[in-house]
Amino acid sequence: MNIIDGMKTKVLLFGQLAEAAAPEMEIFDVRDTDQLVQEINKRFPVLSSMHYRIAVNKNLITENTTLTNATTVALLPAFSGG
Amino acid sequence: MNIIDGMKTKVLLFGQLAEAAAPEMEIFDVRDTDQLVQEINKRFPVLSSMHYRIAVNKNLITENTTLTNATTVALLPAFSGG
Amino acid sequence: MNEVKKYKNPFLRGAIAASFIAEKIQGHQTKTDIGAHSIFLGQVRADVINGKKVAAIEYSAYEEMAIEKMHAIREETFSKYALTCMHVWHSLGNVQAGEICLFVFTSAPHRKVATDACSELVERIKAELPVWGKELFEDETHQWKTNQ
Amino acid sequence: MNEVKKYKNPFLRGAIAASFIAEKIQGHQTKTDIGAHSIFLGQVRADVINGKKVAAIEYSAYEEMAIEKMHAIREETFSKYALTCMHVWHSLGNVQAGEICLFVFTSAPHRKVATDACSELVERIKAELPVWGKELFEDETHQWKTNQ
Repeated sequence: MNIIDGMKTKVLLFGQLAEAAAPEMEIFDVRDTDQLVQEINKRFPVLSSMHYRIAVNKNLITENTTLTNATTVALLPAFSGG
Repeated sequence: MNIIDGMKTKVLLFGQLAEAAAPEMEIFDVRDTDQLVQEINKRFPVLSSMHYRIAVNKNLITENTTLTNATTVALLPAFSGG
Repeated sequence: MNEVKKYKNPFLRGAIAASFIAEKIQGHQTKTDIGAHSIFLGQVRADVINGKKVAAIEYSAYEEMAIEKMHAIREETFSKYALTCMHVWHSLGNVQAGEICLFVFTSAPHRKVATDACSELVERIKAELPVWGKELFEDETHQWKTNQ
Repeated sequence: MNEVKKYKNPFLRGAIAASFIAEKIQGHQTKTDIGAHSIFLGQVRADVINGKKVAAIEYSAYEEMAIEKMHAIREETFSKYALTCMHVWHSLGNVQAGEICLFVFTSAPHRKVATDACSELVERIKAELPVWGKELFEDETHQWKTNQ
């Protein structure tokens, strides 16, 4: 799917990111994770200085990743369970 | 103490040794553990083919050890706790 | 999302009670091929940080991802170790200092398999599960926990 | 002999109940410097040997020597590892297949100390304590257990 017009990405934030910004948000019309991060940083500048990993549909990614419609992206600060 | 006449050594046996011979016995007038083992083997020949370690007053010994009066010697088959 | 349903959910609300642990141990006494159980329990420490004492940790998780990840860890651990049983429970929400927040339980015919698998599971859970701890101080301030 | 009295006695008659384990875990929740508990449980296996199934193990010990030895192991383990607590219980007498015969419990601020100490204790208990297990088969014959 390459529908860009009206494409919606659900973003989940956790831990200190959720606290600093919001626990979730919807971002429209971004093509990939780099664009998504730019958009999020515009809305919540505080996030631009915070460290996190990104999961796309629950899989951790390590490089810029193309987004399709109805993708869920999660911003994950360092895990501290146990 | 080097009283040999009337000297008594208490011997404790455990596990399969106790089962094959007796759980305890008293041996008189033996000077060291080698003599003690000879004496025990005379009484219970079955023990001469069995493997065990010896503790003198609860300390494992690895070579022939002189016995004094009122010593407790224990014959210990391989440990199998836990 | 429905696929998640078939995976075991390791999360419990609040602290893990000693009676819950006893119940799980008891439940394994019918499995008479087990010779060794290894149990790890994580307990919330009342650490003092800059003069402020931790009263509790509030745990949150990306539950859907964590459940899938825990499933993968479970499968990999069963492939690697000849375990009879493996169970993991992790608290969500508030756990007071002194209470138990993690319970990892492995069982095998022989001890080395059970203990090695248990240790590896604890390391992987702490490193790989998307779970976060918020350390709540007695003065109602907080900081985000970091794992060593 | 009176000196033995001051040492902890690790022996219990019969099987170790899950409720006893829960009680000991519960008892450590006031110690808020503990972050990790490691527990090892030995359970009697219903091994089949030459077609005969183990129904129970009957444990005996040279108790006085074992208590002294356990005291020495305890002291050495506390010297080597920064443990908060260490407890060991071993059954004497009959323990049925599926029941628990050994309970080793270590606690520390951090996990590696607790788990390393627990594993080492289990190895030392099996190798160094004068304890013997008699495997009782269902047909009322028996054989003496050997440790691996």
